[in-house]
Amino acid sequence: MVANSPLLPEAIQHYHQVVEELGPDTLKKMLQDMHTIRAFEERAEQLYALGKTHGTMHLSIGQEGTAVGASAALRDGDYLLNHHRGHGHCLAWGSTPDRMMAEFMGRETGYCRGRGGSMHIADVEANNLGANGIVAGGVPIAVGVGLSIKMRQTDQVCMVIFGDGAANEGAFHESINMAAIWNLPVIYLCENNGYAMSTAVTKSFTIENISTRAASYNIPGVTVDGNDPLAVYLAISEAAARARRGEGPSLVEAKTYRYKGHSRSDRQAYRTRDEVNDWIDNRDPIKRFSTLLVTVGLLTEEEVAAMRDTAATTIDQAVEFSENSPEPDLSTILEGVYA
Amino acid sequence: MVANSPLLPEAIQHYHQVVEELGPDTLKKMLQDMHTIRAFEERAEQLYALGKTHGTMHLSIGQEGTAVGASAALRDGDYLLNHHRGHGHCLAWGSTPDRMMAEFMGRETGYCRGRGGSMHIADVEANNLGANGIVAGGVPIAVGVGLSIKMRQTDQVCMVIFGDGAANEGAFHESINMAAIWNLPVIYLCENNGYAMSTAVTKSFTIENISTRAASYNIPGVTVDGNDPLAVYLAISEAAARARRGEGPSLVEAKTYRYKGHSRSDRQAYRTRDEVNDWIDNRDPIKRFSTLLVTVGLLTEEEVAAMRDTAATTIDQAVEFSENSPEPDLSTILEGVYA
Amino acid sequence: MRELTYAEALREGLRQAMTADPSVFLLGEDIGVYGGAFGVTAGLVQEFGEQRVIDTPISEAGIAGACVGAALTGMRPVGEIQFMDFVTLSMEQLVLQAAKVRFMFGGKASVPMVLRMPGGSGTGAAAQHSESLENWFVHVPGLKVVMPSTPYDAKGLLLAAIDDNNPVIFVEHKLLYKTKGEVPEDMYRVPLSQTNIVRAGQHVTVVATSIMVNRALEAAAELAKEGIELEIVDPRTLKPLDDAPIIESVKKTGRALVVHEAVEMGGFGGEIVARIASSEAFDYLEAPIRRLAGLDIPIPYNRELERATVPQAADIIREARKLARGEY
Amino acid sequence: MRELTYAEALREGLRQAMTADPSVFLLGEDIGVYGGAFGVTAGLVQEFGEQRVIDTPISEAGIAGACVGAALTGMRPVGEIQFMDFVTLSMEQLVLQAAKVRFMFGGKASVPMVLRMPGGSGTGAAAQHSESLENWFVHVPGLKVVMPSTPYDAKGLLLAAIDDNNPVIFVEHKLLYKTKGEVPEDMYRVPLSQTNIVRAGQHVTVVATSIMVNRALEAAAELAKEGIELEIVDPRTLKPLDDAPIIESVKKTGRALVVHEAVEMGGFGGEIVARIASSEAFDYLEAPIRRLAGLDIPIPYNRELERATVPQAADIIREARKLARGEY
Ligand SMILES: Cc1ncc(C[n+]2csc(CCOP(=O)(O)OP(=O)(O)O)c2C)c(N)n1
Ligand SMILES: Cc1ncc(C[n+]2csc(CCOP(=O)(O)OP(=O)(O)O)c2C)c(N)n1
Ligand SMILES: [Mg+2]
Ligand SMILES: [Mg+2]
Repeated sequence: MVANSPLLPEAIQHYHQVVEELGPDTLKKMLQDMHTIRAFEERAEQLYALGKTHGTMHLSIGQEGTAVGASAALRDGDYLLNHHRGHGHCLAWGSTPDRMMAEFMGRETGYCRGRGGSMHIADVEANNLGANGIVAGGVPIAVGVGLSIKMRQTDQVCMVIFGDGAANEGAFHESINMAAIWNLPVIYLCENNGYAMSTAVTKSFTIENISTRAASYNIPGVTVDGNDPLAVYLAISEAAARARRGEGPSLVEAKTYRYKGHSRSDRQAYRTRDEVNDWIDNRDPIKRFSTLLVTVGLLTEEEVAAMRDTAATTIDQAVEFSENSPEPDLSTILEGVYA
Repeated sequence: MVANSPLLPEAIQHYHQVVEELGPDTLKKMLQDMHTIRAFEERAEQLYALGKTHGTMHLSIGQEGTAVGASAALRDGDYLLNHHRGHGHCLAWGSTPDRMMAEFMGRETGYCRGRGGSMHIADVEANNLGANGIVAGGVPIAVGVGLSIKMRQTDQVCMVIFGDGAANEGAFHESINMAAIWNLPVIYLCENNGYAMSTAVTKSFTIENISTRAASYNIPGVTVDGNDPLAVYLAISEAAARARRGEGPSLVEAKTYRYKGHSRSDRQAYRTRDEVNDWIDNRDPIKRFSTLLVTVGLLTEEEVAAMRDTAATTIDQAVEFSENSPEPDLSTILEGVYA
Repeated sequence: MRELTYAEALREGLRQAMTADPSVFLLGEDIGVYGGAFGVTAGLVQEFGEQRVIDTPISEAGIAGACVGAALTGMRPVGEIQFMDFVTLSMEQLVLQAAKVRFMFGGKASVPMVLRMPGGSGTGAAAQHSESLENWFVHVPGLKVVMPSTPYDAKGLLLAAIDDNNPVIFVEHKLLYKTKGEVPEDMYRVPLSQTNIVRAGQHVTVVATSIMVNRALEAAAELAKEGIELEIVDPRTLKPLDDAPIIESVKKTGRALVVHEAVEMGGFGGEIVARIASSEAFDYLEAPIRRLAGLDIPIPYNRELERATVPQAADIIREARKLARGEY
Repeated sequence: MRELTYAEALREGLRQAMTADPSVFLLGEDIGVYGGAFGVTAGLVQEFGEQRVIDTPISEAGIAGACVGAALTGMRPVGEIQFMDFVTLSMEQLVLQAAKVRFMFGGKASVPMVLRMPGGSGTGAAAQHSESLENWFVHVPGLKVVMPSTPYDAKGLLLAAIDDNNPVIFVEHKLLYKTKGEVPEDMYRVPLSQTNIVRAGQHVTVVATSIMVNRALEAAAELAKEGIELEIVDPRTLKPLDDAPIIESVKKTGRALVVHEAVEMGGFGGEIVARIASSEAFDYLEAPIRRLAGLDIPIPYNRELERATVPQAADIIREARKLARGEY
């Protein structure tokens, strides 16, 4: 498996840039996390098919590189706001698959006591302020988090992750402008997977790179390969350093691709099977990162395979945990509305 | 008066560019309109002070150059959407001072039967789809007008005028993007007068020119001297030609300045008297345009003075018309809500 | 007669309107090749082309604005908001522009637009995809608000809404899309502002909207076995409201239960109660007027909690029975 | 006791809250050196600096979002929406984020923010600057809605709202800003959700909000001359609503008139009527429950039309008299 995935020269270069900073353990953990994310989502899809959950879900299979690269660049205490396609971001941020799966299955032990579901997983204790069911819903909130950091004079940063589609909501524009004029420590990470539901970016933008829009706010804007976790790591690190120096926000665009349909019921008539296969075969972030870590001698092929198994076990346990967890008690239905 | 206003070399150059196209009569009419606009607004201010109107008003004194320059570039049948500081745009578009003043004074003979007032003057028959009390309120509407033109396959264009402040509303962003992806015949004219109420553009933008934002939509963006009606004319003409060719929208920024407070009750603590005087003394659009037309020999100083008198007379008549007009009949209060 | 689903009935209405009138066109997110999040517009882009079935960017304010502008200049746009919740992003254009333009311009312009949107819970989509916000629009002069409960009404009201020269907020319900009913093939209209007596009965008047009409019918079938006959009244158009049949019904039954899915507090039910309580029906009332509506909580994800948040047939049975038996 | 205007009372409340708690800060359009469109924040930027009295760009969604984010992370923002109408641009952040975050996160976060906004007509600002939209928020679980009618309540409720750990929509009224009343200097609170009996009387219960409380008091003074005594009840907090005193009052008087400025249809009055009509007060009613509220039209510009659109003291007198005399 590892063998047939092309290794980009940039990947090696990025590796040499980061290896000192991150160290082998973190690099390995990033790959492990990518496996865990994929396993989580593949299982989520199965559970859905088996009728074990209701509602909807948005799978980020194929986008794991962005999630782990971005999280690796930030620290404990930093804030995360993410979006509907957020399982990967949450797992990379350190949420446990148990409580995430329990949430997905609507259990009392879930992160949101079964009230939120897939689209609203939050881990407030870890400063993960939640996925969001509203496209660009978290983007204006980032301004407030940034303001709060600035007023409390900490060196935290806030990363807000959203899709390409979100960059056409007015809120995107208002938010970045406010962060720019007030120099807030906010990182805008646009995970451009080529489509907003059925709408290709080529149909909803007249620009090649969404990061171009940074110029409207006179902030740095960069586009990176979202399937190269180290490229994402480097871009977010730079944005974070800038933010911590009090120099304000940045816009990072990570180009990636989702393999699955938009949500549970998507016939995918808007793209070809070939296009999807091309990404799966030639640009898969897990394959690529595995190839890299094997090539540089950090892992053996066997160790990579073991990671996949570990991920599977972790998710088995998460499902077991969830299935053994109680549903919320009907008598608690009114709880949690007001503080 | 004409003498002490500096004549910019660009003005002469613009004059030579346009004189063939516009002809002397139109050029004279533009200056006459500028006088009429100023007279209208000075009278409006007086009437307000005398308690003859209620509500609020937003005077565009100092910004007349943009209004007449922009209108001169368009044709009968084109559409206008404008904003709260819109008296000048309406007059330049051909609305009669009578019915405008009557609207301002809440009379049945006003353009909106006294229901709309200063902020909502519309002249639907002339395809002036109205001023707007909401900052950027007309901006998304322009998308629909553009779509409609495209679907009806006419060669109309739609010009939407808004302030610098409006360019920070999300609607601005959504609208231009939509017009860009669909190649709609819309001209976005941002009348940047340096302030949104009390907020200087330097405090609410991190960019020098708002036209920079055109790059986010891959459309042309230009900044012109809004106090040079011919500069505005040229920019809007180009945008209109492009739109009529089916090449889509443009963003034109006209830099200008308002002499009066934002609305009726503004202490103007946010700017200095010197700054205001500098604009009045050195960059007044009426003085400048007068100097130009006198310099090129199109008008004499006496003729310029006569224009001012004509404007005063026109406005006297408009006030008389309005004062002799009935107020709406209370029994008609429920009219006009539903079609 | 031929049966169609509610979604098919809507689609047929759209198709007929577009065929009959070239100024009718559709726009919204993923309404083209995707066919809309609930499949309502499936196939229409193939039939009418991308010029008349327009996929938009994710820009709800822009969608609303595009409708307003097109409607002001000779077109009859039918916009779609993918989930009613997202209309929170269109409120300025709908409330301050679409609804007011005509009045503010002294009656000299009109805004013949329809904005379709699915409301309601029951699909596990949780708090941000399950709202029932119709009463916000009922509160706005200049808008019309339509909320069909059957495939027949869905098509007929949609065609009437498209004909109408005013901005119409057209509220569908996710759980109704797959329900079936008889739908004529011709291009019939169900006139706006015509309240419908869905079922006659003498004991309790149940005023219900949207999916609650179905649940009220279920309840009625049950209660009939106990000898309690519900009269079920569906306003169909919430604004402007045809309240006379409601008042008449309450005069007959002396008892009223108002049922909707939206949160009770501040909801449309209050309007209905107030109309009854200030009308001549007041003197005929034999019991307090009751409301049965959504709990005052966001819609929870968990299936059981979600169900318990909004009225079900069993709740209607319980409440109507109490009213009929004089237990209030 | 010392008298302050409603605007001054609000300003004093803001000042005291900011002095007492460094996590309280203000943001909004032109609230700094301009002092706010109605002068409420005048002088505060000089006192607390631009870091705590923040002028924003014209980005109402951004303002609301900034409040939500700051509130989620340890601050207590007090935002200002310059005119209530513009909150149409903030609805997504208020309704889908601020109101729901806590519930959606299983009770694990809180959003202690206040959003101040002036509603109401009477200044000739026409249809887009005169709305009374409070019932929209009443309809949203997770929000609180406060609407003071006096300087005393304005300050006390504002301080209570700032203390509260939930998002509070704080609705002021343009015409009230210059009204005067006694206001203690200390940092007192008027607890949220505590309905106030403003005037006792035995003939008709008038439930009134915001400026309508003043007009009801005028009406009461007139009617007292005729021997008709109004009991005036001001909910002050519309959500969560303390309805017990309203029910009690109607049990006493047997007659209820609900008065607000907002458009009648779909308005808060319906909620009050429904609470009364389904309560034990029902059995005490001697007349239909009446509403008196805004006409179902946008607010017109012309002064006389504008006045005629919303209830005035004379209208309250007329309606209350009819009720008292059994003319309904
Ligand atoms: C305001 C809003 N509009 C529309 C939707 C429906 N919707 C959910 S996700 C989505 C596509 C989002 O695309 P993008 O931002 O690119 O994220 P992706 O799904 O590709 O990760 C849409 C249209 C929504 N949830 N919120
Ligand atoms: C949505 C909205 N927000 C705020 C206001 C209040 N307001 C009216 S005009 C104005 C300033 C607008 O500035 P700009 O767009 O630069 O136009 P200018 O007044 O300078 O011509 C503000 C804040 C409004 N009318 N609408
Ligand atoms: Mg995408
Ligand atoms: Mg300006």
